Amino acid sequence: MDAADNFDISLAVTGSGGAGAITAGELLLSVAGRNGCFGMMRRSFGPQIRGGEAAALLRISSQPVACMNDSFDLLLALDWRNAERFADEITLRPDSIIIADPAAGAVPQPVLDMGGQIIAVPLGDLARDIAAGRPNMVALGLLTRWLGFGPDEAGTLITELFESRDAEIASGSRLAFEQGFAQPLASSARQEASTEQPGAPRNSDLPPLNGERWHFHGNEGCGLGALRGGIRFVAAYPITPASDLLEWLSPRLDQLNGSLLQAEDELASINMVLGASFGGVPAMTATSGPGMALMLEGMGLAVASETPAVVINVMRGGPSTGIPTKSEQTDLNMALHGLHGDAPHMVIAPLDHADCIQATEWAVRLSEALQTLTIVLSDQLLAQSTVLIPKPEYRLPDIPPRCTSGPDPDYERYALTDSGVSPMAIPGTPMSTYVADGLEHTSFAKPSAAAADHAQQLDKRARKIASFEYGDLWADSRGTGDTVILTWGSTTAAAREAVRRLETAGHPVRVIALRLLLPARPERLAEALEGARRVLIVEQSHGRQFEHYLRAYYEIAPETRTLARPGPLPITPGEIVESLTGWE
Amino acid sequence: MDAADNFDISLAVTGSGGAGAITAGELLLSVAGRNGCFGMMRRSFGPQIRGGEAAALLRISSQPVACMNDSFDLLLALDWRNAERFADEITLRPDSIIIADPAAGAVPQPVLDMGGQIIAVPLGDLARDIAAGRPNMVALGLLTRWLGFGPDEAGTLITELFESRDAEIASGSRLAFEQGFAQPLASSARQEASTEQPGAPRNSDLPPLNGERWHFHGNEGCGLGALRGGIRFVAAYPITPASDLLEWLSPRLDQLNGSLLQAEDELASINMVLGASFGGVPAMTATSGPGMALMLEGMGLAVASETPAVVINVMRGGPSTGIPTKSEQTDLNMALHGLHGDAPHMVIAPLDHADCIQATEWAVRLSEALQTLTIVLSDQLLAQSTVLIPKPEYRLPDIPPRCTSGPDPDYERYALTDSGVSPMAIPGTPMSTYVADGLEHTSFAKPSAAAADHAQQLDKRARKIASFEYGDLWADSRGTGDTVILTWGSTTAAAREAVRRLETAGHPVRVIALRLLLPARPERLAEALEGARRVLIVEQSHGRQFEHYLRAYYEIAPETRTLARPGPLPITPGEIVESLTGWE
Amino acid sequence: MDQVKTSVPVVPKDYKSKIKPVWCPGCGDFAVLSAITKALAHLQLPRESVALISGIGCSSRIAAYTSVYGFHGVHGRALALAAGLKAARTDLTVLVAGGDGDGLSIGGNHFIHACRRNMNMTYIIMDNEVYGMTKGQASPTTAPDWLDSKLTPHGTGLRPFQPAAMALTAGASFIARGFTGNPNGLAKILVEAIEHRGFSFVQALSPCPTFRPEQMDWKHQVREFEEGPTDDLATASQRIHADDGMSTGVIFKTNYPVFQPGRAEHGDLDAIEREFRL
Amino acid sequence: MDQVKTSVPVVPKDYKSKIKPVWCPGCGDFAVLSAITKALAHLQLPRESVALISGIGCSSRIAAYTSVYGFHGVHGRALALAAGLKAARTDLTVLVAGGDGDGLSIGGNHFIHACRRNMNMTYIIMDNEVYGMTKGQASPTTAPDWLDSKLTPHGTGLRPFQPAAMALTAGASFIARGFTGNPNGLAKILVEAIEHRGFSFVQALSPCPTFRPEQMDWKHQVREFEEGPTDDLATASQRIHADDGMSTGVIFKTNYPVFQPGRAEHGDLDAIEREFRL
Ligand SMILES: Cc1ncc(C[n+]2csc(CCOP(=O)(O)OP(=O)(O)O)c2C)c(N)n1
Ligand SMILES: Cc1ncc(C[n+]2csc(CCOP(=O)(O)OP(=O)(O)O)c2C)c(N)n1
Ligand code: SF4
Ligand code: SF4
Ligand SMILES: [Mg+2]
Ligand SMILES: [Mg+2]
Repeated sequence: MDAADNFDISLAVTGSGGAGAITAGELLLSVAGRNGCFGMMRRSFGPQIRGGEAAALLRISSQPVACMNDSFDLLLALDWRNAERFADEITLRPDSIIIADPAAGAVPQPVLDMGGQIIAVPLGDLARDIAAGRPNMVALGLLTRWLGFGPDEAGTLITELFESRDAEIASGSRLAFEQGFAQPLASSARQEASTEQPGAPRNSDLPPLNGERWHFHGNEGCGLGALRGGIRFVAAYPITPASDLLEWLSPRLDQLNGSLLQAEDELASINMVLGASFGGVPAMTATSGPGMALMLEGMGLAVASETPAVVINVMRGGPSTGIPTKSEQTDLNMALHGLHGDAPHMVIAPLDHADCIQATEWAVRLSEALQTLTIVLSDQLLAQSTVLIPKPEYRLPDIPPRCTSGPDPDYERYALTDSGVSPMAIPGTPMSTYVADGLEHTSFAKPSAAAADHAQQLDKRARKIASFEYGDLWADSRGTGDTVILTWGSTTAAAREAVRRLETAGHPVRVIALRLLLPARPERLAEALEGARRVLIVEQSHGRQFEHYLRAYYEIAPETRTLARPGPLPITPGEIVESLTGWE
Repeated sequence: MDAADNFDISLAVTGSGGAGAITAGELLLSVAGRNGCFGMMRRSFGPQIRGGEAAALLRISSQPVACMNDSFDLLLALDWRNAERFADEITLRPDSIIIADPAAGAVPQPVLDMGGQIIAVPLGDLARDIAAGRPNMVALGLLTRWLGFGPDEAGTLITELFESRDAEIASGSRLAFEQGFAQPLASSARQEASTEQPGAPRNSDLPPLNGERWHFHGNEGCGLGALRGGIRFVAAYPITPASDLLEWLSPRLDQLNGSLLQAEDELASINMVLGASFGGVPAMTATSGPGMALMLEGMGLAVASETPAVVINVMRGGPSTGIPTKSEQTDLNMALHGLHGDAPHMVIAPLDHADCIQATEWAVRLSEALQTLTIVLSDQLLAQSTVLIPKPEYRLPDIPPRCTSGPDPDYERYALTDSGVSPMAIPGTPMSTYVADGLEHTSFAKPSAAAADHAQQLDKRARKIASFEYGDLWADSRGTGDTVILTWGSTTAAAREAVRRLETAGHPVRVIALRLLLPARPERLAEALEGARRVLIVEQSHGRQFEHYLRAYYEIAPETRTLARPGPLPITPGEIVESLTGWE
Repeated sequence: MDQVKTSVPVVPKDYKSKIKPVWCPGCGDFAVLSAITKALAHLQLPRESVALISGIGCSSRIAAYTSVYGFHGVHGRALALAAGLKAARTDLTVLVAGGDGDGLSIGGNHFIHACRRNMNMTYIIMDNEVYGMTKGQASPTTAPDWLDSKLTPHGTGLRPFQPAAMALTAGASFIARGFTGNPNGLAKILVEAIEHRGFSFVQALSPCPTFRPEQMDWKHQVREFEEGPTDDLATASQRIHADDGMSTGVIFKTNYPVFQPGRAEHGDLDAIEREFRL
Repeated sequence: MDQVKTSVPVVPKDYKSKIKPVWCPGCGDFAVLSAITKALAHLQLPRESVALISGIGCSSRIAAYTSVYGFHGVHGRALALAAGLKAARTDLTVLVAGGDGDGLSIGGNHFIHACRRNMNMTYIIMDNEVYGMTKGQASPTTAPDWLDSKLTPHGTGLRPFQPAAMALTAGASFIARGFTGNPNGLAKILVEAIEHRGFSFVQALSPCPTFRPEQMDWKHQVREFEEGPTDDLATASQRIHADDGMSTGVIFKTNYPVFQPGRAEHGDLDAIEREFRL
């Protein structure tokens, strides 16, 4: 494959429980990567706990991509059982291709309704005579060829995947793959998908094509960022979609001389984190909405006692148990304002997969430097989708480590310094013993209800956060023009892609994505908004949480609109383009 | 006493543990009430759990009052032990009177520093020869006379208070009282405090002087409001300053065929409330900041499952354990935004003591009518200070009771009605069985992750609250002029008094106090702000939580300032007057 | 409640809803559902007089699969929600069901306090010694050396809770253990549990073929207790501790005072309001 | 931690801070404070090597009155905070102290899980059978017929928890009961508890003269256990249940595996980062 050859294909593979749609998708993404491409994959499952219907939703491109496209070029159904469950998520166009095994029955009406050109392929029959051969591997062969990749990479990957488990499955899979690869489709992706496609990314402001490719999901990204930031203790209670972040961390903490403790509940998790951090070890927990709700009291203790602590919230659909397996940006309110009392803290949101690493590392370093709580808001879309991107580059500024105190007979734990940060004695340090407290206290950590102590300690806790110099990472701004898209978190990637499309169409637009949500940086945003005539706020929330946050803390251009929509479906570049093109 | 005789006196009685300052204060307030006066009393204690120093802070007036005054006309110290603890709270003027027993030692420097004219009275000696006679009763006599009241009411009250416990104490107390009453002070309050005093209230927009007097603290007010609203089940876990609200409710629920269940923790409380409410019984809990933090997950379940539930948060100083015994308005953020996901609900705050009854009743009725969560934000200042006011009058609009479903074979729990309210089947109703759920669901209460179901259910839950006609209770507006004070909750009384003072001084000012905080009523406030040139926001919060809330949801006059200050000291009318007079 | 009218279903399936369970094929929870419906049919309880409260987990999904009233609440809080319901509505038959994680990990405090409170309700822990819903982590009943969770790749290293022993110490007045491999036996236990006055706790061994495939072997390990129920705490304690956790039957049954808050005392709202008058 | 240097105080009062306790005169908690300082002096533990973690309550205020490191956290979560500290810092001597409400009501889940987890720390419940800090409500150890709380004016009607029995069932490896009327005895128990490897639980009967004045009579009711500690769970269980809760001494002491998370495996950050490469 020629790297200069621009293409951008979206395809979906669906199947019922055990059909192997996800395995085929994962292999296809790796094949693309080995062929020098970039891409992304989301997984979608029906409600059944295990063994229910599944869909692998892929985007494969010659240019880096960070979000899914609006519609799919191809749908391959291993079977049609409960396939209507995915009709919401897999938008087809009249020119899309639907590949189906006629033996699996008729194409369901919701799929037919979207249009698309049906191509019958006897996936089952092609696999039938191969020992341990399965239709999903036939599909993999078919798609590999359709995408214009050679067969060798896939063969190697299949061997790597299965050989350690079962030699027969490995060879059966390879043979089935070859059967599929031998099937030419009427058309090939290389012809279908040209650079004229609206979804196709451009070289502009994207990293170079060559060089190292990284392959990870957002949960792994946040995990790596945490470790890079210095986290060496994690206490947590499993919850979708944060569990795999924890499961990724557990063995790796062991490797770094740290540890992960599975707590009895989230109340325990957050307090364990405070204990470890009090003990001098940078500590963190990860959870999702309902779990963070339970942690808020403990998080307030981090603020009041000035104990560094990081909480990653991998957001899912709310309210309450909501839609645990899907994404939404609706824990913003809670992250900003869920603590009781005046409890200044930091809230940071990664803007895309690469930023999961950087933003989380930043969060940890800030939490340590400022001795307080930092919340990281990731979401299911980032967390559980896999990307294949250029090796990320970081521009993290220097941040001092936790400021500790040596032995000091007059030790003053909550001393009123200019910066608001007071040296913290770590247990083991002679003479500087103190008792950390969530009760209001004097600068010497003695409980106090006096007005002056309260005012001074509130001031210092606010001051250390407000006066810190956060540098340029507070937001990320791209594009030009007097129309600005203001967004945050995982919708950033869709907004950036919308901007690229509009630019191509001759409409320059800017996108400003806030990475640092608390403390608010109104002066910085005012600067960044210089020349903005109108602002489109984009967020994945029914209640317009981001819009209210912006109104509360910033001055925005007089003319603003909001594209706010709940989950479970991700906001697409096309939706954003439409919001802007309809606005005149 | 002649009711037309306008006066307004603030006085403080302090003493160490067991000295009986609080008892003397309480009796004095009752004496004033029996003499046709109005008043208010706050209690303040040192950090010791029991038996530490205490201060009774009183305001006694010929006109109804709803907040404390800026300074005290008189301080009577039963002794000086740890009295400096109260220096913050008892501001004296050079013309204030300080009554002290010379035998108790020298007047401490912090008290001397404030000025004031010292009058020595041998309180101890006067009580010494009376069996079971104590200096605090001598003080009561002294103050009763100073205030110009006769001795009879006090005598009766002392008898009522002590006789059931101990006849000797009763008669000793009476005798000590008489000893005190026999001591004329150099001046009397009736001469000192004239209507020219800045703090004196006016007849304008105050209820008539005559008629029934009510005597209660805000916790009792909220309790009564809850019972009037129909609450018949309470589950709760003790916490300062909500415990006495619960203790007041417990026996009274028994009397009304209801019950109170002491829960193992706040997580249990809120879920017990949901269980009872699901069972058809209007249910509530009461707590304070840290307790409510623990309830947020359960509160989100109330929203998602559309189960009526009322949570009273009696706010105290934060963050974390903070200052549990003092007031602050800093759980506003959490009440507005502490739930995860998009979780529309109602937040209501009583504006003064009388309103504790009305606002809480309203909250309960709204919660039942709209089948959702309502948070009532009271605070320690309202909750634990006692008022003596005219019998409150209410203007609660008609609100339909909970809309229930009869037996229905096709029962659709979360039906998409116009109002957004769906008939709720109460267990016991044949055929209409359903399973309430915090998972997103179809209109038939079946778990669903479909985009359409999520959107429809989010819409209906938002719609029922947004489209309800709340009538005029959403806020309370008083005064005139193009300068407006915008406030909420317990600071309202101080703001109103500031407005009266400014009016007297020829500066008409309006005060608009928001009772309904969620849903926000921007159109109503815009109407109410008609003609406003400038707005002073007043709140008791270091982090300006109310200001940010106003900016997020409303358009305020272009020129705004904020008077925001944390606890523990209540915001006074004088501070507000000063903010306004300094603004030109 | 005056709406309560009897409309008694006659067969177990009348207690099932039309919703298809999300459970994996072979999951033990299917048998718990069927045992509950059998018990209700046996007792001929009108559907509208029963409420099934649950938390979050595969097992907790059970509420939606029945045709009685129910509340599928949040993780770990089912017992609290049920206590509120029962406090307000003594007339209802209150059942609570959920997983070992839901009941013993995050819900542990409500579990011990529900035992102590001894309200008249029945609690079923559907114990698969794993967190099924979140894809296979160790629960408080998981053996210390179970290595298949990525969260605790070396095993928990912790001695598992014995739910029956915990219930006994905390004050439950009825304690039993059943097995989903024997749904009729489980149904019989449930009938006895529901009929018991007070807090009845039933541990239902309910395999998770997906994350604990080795539990498919439970059918060979489970047996019945040799003795019938005792009302002596010490005897019960001994039996539970001497056992490997695989014996089934009713273990303990006694008559502790049943708690029900509230007492109808004389009073009315006007009288309460009069207290506010000076 | 390389900063750990020894600076050993020699007498109990060196372990006291300069802060004056908020406790009422006569409160049992004074004696717990003094017993702790005696135990630490006996063990000659450097102040900086000890951390005392507490929750919220009169009793939980104790942390501020010592001169060791401490954390006065939120209500009911002290054991969790302590577990995190101990997990991160095996080298420290970790003590936890708090009330019966803090530990058994709101903190009940952490209590049973801390027992099960058996980390090497010492937990003291300062049991006064009441919520002192919030002015006198019933706790899980309050007798069912105690009528002096306005919140439960007819008594709780609930059988109290037996903290020692709960700890035993939940998996604690050291269980003792002391009395503040005998601070030297309590100090001796604390020495043994601190020296024990694993989770040691000490119930300190600590009267609240303010809200439970009748507890001033405890000094006439408390006695020592006749037998010394056992390592047999059944024996311990029997002894606890046969007792009225007023016998003092070490009850149970065994060698369960001590939990400490983390295992130093080989690896480095670069290697982890390399996993991200395709
Ligand atoms: C507050 C909160 N924390 C965590 C979760 C995630 N979660 C859902 S179910 C579950 C455990 C399930 O285990 P169990 O109760 O044993 O039920 P099973 O699935 O095994 O039947 C967890 C941790 C949640 N939903 N809410
Ligand atoms: C989350 C939360 N809920 C409730 C409270 C109020 N509270 C403070 S201490 C306490 C109980 C104290 O009882 P106990 O633990 O027995 O300690 P004691 O005061 O008797 O020593 C309660 C309920 C709180 N601080 N935080
Ligand atoms: S994961 Fe296990 S417990 Fe959950 S449904 Fe599947 S088999 Fe049952
Ligand atoms: S209230 Fe009781 S427990 Fe609290 S300090 Fe006073 S005596 Fe001690
Ligand atoms: Mg389980
Ligand atoms: Mg106590």
